[in-house]
Amino acid sequence: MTSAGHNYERGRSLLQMMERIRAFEEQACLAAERDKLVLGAIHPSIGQEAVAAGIMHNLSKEDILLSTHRGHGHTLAKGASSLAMMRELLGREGGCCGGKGGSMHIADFSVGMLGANGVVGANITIAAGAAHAIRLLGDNRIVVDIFGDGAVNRGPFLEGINWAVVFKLPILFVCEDNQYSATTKTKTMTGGDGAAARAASLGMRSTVVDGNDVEAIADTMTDIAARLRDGGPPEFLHAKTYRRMGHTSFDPAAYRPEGEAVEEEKKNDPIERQRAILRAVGMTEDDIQLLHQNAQKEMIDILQKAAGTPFPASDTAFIDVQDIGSPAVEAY
Amino acid sequence: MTSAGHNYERGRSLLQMMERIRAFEEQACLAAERDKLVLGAIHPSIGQEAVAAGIMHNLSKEDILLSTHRGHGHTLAKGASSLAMMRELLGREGGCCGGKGGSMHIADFSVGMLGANGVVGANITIAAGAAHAIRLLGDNRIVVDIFGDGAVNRGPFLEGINWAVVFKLPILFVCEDNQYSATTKTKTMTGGDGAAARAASLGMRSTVVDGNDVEAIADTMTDIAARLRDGGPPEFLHAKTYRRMGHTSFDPAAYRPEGEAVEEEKKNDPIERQRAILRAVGMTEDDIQLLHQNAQKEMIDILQKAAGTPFPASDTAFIDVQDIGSPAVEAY
Amino acid sequence: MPKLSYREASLAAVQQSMRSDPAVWCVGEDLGRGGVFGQYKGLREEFGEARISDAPISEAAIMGAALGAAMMGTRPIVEMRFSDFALCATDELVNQIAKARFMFGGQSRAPMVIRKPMGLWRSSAAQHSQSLESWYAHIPGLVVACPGTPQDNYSMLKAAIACDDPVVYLEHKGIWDIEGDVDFSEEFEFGKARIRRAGSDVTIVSWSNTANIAVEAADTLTEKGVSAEVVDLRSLWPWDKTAVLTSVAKTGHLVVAHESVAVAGFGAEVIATVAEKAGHTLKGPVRRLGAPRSLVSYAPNLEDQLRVTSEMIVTAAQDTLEKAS
Amino acid sequence: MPKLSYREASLAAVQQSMRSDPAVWCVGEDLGRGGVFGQYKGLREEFGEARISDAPISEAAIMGAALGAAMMGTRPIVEMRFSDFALCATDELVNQIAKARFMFGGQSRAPMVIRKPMGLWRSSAAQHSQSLESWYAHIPGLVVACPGTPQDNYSMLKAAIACDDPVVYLEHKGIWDIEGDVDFSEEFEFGKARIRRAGSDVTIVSWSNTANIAVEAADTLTEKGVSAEVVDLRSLWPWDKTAVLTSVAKTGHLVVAHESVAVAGFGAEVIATVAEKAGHTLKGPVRRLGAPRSLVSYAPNLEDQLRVTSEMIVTAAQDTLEKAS
Ligand SMILES: Cc1ncc(C[n+]2csc(CCOP(=O)(O)OP(=O)(O)O)c2C)c(N)n1
Ligand SMILES: Cc1ncc(C[n+]2csc(CCOP(=O)(O)OP(=O)(O)O)c2C)c(N)n1
Ligand SMILES: [Mg+2]
Ligand SMILES: [Mg+2]
Repeated sequence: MTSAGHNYERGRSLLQMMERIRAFEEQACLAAERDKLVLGAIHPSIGQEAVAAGIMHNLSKEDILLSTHRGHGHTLAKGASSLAMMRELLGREGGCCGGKGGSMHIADFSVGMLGANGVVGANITIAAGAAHAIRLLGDNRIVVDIFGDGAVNRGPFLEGINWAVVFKLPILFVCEDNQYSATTKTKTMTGGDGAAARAASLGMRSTVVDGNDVEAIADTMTDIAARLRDGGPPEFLHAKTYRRMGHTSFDPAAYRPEGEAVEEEKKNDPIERQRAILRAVGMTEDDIQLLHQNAQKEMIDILQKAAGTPFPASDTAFIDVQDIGSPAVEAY
Repeated sequence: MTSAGHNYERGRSLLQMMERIRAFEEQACLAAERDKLVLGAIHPSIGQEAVAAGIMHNLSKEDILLSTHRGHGHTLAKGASSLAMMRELLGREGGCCGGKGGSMHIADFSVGMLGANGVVGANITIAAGAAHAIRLLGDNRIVVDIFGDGAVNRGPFLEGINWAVVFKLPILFVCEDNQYSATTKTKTMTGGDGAAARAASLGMRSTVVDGNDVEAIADTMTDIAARLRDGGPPEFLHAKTYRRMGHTSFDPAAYRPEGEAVEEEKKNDPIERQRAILRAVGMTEDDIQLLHQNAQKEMIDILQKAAGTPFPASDTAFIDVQDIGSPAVEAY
Repeated sequence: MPKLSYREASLAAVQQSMRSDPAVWCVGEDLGRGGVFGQYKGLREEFGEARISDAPISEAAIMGAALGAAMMGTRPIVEMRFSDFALCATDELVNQIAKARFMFGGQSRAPMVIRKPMGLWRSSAAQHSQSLESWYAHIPGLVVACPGTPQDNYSMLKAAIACDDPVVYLEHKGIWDIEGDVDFSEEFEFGKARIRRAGSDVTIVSWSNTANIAVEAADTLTEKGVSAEVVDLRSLWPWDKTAVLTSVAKTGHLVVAHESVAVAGFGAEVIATVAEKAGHTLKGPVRRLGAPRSLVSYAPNLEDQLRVTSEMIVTAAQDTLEKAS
Repeated sequence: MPKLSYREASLAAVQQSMRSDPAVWCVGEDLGRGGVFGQYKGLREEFGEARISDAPISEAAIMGAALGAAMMGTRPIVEMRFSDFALCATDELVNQIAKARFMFGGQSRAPMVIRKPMGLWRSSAAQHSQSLESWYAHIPGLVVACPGTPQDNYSMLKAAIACDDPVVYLEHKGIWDIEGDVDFSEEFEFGKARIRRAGSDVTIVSWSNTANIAVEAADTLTEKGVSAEVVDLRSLWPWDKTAVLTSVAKTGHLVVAHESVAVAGFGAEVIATVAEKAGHTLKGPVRRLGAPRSLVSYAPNLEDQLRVTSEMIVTAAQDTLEKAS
């Protein structure tokens, strides 16, 4: 991206969002390890923030997003409240899912975020269905569905993408490829040329983008979103990035080749790369630091607030299961 | 196929097998409709016999085959007894599955036929596992797995084919494409370029063959089988043919475009096409008729025998469920 | 009051619901040609391709997509063809649909009907004959319906479509052709059993097609001077404990009969509940009839060995009465 | 006698079985790095990549491929990671594996162990906490095992690997770290319960981790002067009716406790069986403890509301004793 065509405001706001995501997850990891406040597993997306920031920049709150177990960044970028999210990670009252879902099921329907998912690949068919509803209802929202590189080996990948093609649905599928599936190098368990090739074989226009280049992602997404809003067929985006931490915040990731993560951080940290781009077009070091510090402050703050929030009222354990035959009425 | 390179003996034997399959299924349909002896559904493969005959010609009894609900032809061509098969269709003693499976679960392990399957696409992962065992055991058998065009929209298609590629298994997947999935034109529900393109995207060498040309299929299969026996990677074969009857023997297939089936029969009947090839290289009308009549006679005969066979002994209903906790010992 | 088949009754329910609520739509394989049992016949012509939608052979996608569409405010009716094939979409049903509302703290709902024809059906063998209603009764978040008559297949399906919770709707594929009077004004309330025969000597609890067989048994018992009450539960979650306990309080004798495997079947739940709440009031041993824990064969004589027959129900009722203490 | 954790006991069972039978191999995601709970640690080093095989995230393929490989004479151990993910392979397990032998008239066998860690585990929420043992008990063709102690996780896993039927092997993921003496010479026979505490006043039937909680409850009851017998069923199919009926014949009081949802849970099967065969011998009402028909929350205080605790078991036992007739 040359400075000639560069949109400074957008660039700055992309950086800001990445800073917020990074800071949120750093605090979440501290809450888990230092404070022992997060009891379940959390899956940080540190190093992958460009995908969330770049894609969501082109969506409105009315558009729909579905995500995976590693969905904090996507959710924040879609506009969810960082405080409600942190409360959810801590299982507290006022958490965006009332403390019932936790990190793996984070969702905020008020901003069109229809849920992270604890089952790899399961969001693909659900997202296709959300887009199917948009076709039936006849409005012009679009759907973005994000999943990892490991999900391309699950059946629903084929079924959901074929579905979207057959019914010509307004949806973008994004493979956020961080190269690992838990402790396994995904490549070793994946036949052929991977995500984009598979999607193309199912009849989908597929684009490959540098997943650590937030400007490139935002540009690509601008075009894709326009095509989808114009009634174009569903599309696929493969964004290659790198999982800098372990699979969960508890995982030291000792199985990775020595130095791989350090090397990646040095070369490909999306925040540093975006800072460099912005510096080149005149952003000051002060402004860069300001974004960083604001993000830090926001997230330290919300962690403190969340930690001070009570657990959910006990009787919520039995509501929102179902109306007919509710356990609040008869447990059994 | 020119007469120059033509292997007459092979050509004749391919025709003979197709005649036997056709005759078997004609009798099976009569048994169902005329005689009301077949109570469950049967799925005839009339018009598709070239696939079974052409592929199985290159396999020995030690090689492994898995098939679908439309598997009579494959099973017969793999070497199963026509009488045991007909008994199975009639649910009689001495049926190849003891009368427990019927048409949709026909199997003959003694000739390497590990079962038809009532669930579309389910055989794909099972077949991959059979090939996986061959790798573990270290022998040089090969596996052929056949499924329909509708199965390419099921998740196990992706999972099973990826599996075979990742573990480099000695298996050929065959999509026997008869253009219909029950009452639905498969194309209308299938994104992209279909079976072969999908398999290729998963890293598999994919070949397309005229599914009504038994000689071409046998030739292609000769090459594939040689590569697999040499330790080559798994392969895919897409054979396009046509389902001449309804989905089941009960289905009049009124949903098809007027004249389509008649037209296909005229142009593409695999038996007529093979007769023409053989005539051109000198097969006499008498010999052609002899193959036909022998096949007819065999199958009329076995239907009569099967119809005269008693139903299975009642107490077999509770055996072969499981050893530990068998219902023969305690029903509940 | 029209006389309709079980199939036609379901057709009427879907048709009426689709006319009155534009959010309702149907999706499944071969629906455009009327569905595999003809239970959607004519609907494509009235409602068009988008609302009577074909589907690829992709059970997981059918189920998953229906959830996405339900969370967006539409009301899908999902057709699984044979309940056995729904097993290809178990994650979607159990981990996704049943949990979508709760997991997200009540932000979403999944109003949908999952139609899964179940049961024995002329030599269909082990992969096309299962009845797994007890599985779904075990899963929080799901409502479970098992209609046994044309009237119920009308009223219950209408109620299921109107319900804001996901309903697993298990029609019995052996009885598409049975006929009966259908009163379009009769409304169904989940958790309300129907007393198919009133009686005072013995309570027979059943559902789905076995309730019809239980009615036959009750008629035979009447001839033998025994007054049997047949309680057709109709919905298994919620289920009508009150009707069962009231009947048992009257008769003191309980027989539970269902087509599915007895072991860990829903009959065990009924008996366990009665044992917990009213065990001391029983005058004879409870009797449970269900399939042996064996698989369904293709050969008709083997298949028949798994059936619960009217004779078996009669014998069980007589047996508990004879052992009255 | 070594003191081993539940995890180590399972490791020893697999290791010993793989040493003595070259047909045994393991397949699942991340196995090469020891598996998600470390229960395969070190096995890759000893047995190599082919026998400790990684897998793509393809549960359906893992399960289906294991069946194909089992029919060919190998003996796969399938790792499903969390029992919840096994729902992605339900067709493969229920329609294929459980039926492969019967459907083909006994031509094939499917000797395999399907390991599915189940149960509540520190704020894992609704998609990572389920216990569905009653589902598998309902499916003909499957053997179902629920070990609750290190000793049983050794002996039962060895027996499962040696078994010629497919075994659904449900370890409890909350107790990988509990320790106990393990006698390598102790052999397990399917369908044989273990009397974890002998007693004469009340029978407590349980399995999996809840059996451990029941033992605690029995200890508390002892302090209160009540002699409770704890019957740990260990395998749910086949299950030890004799042990339960014998104990109930002695005590006249029955409490059944399990972690899974009570409605249509296996506890109902135990109670129904006792009611059918020995209902008249009961001296007090049966008591059933299981999770309410609700979903598992992430917040620990909400999650806890679904737990069956030792206090609840004590109360239930006292309750049935108080109501003795
Ligand atoms: C169906 C299923 N199988 C296995 C798991 C366990 N699991 C959770 S995350 C994960 C790795 C996923 O890899 P990928 O899709 O690349 O996403 P990433 O974690 O890298 O973001 C696995 C195997 C699961 N949650 N769901
Ligand atoms: C998972 C599953 N879904 C649906 C069905 C019902 N069904 C049986 S055969 C069939 C059509 C299959 O089409 P195709 O794969 O092309 O095979 P063909 O019948 O044409 O040989 C369908 C939908 C099934 N048996 N299994
Ligand atoms: Mg990844
Ligand atoms: Mg076809």
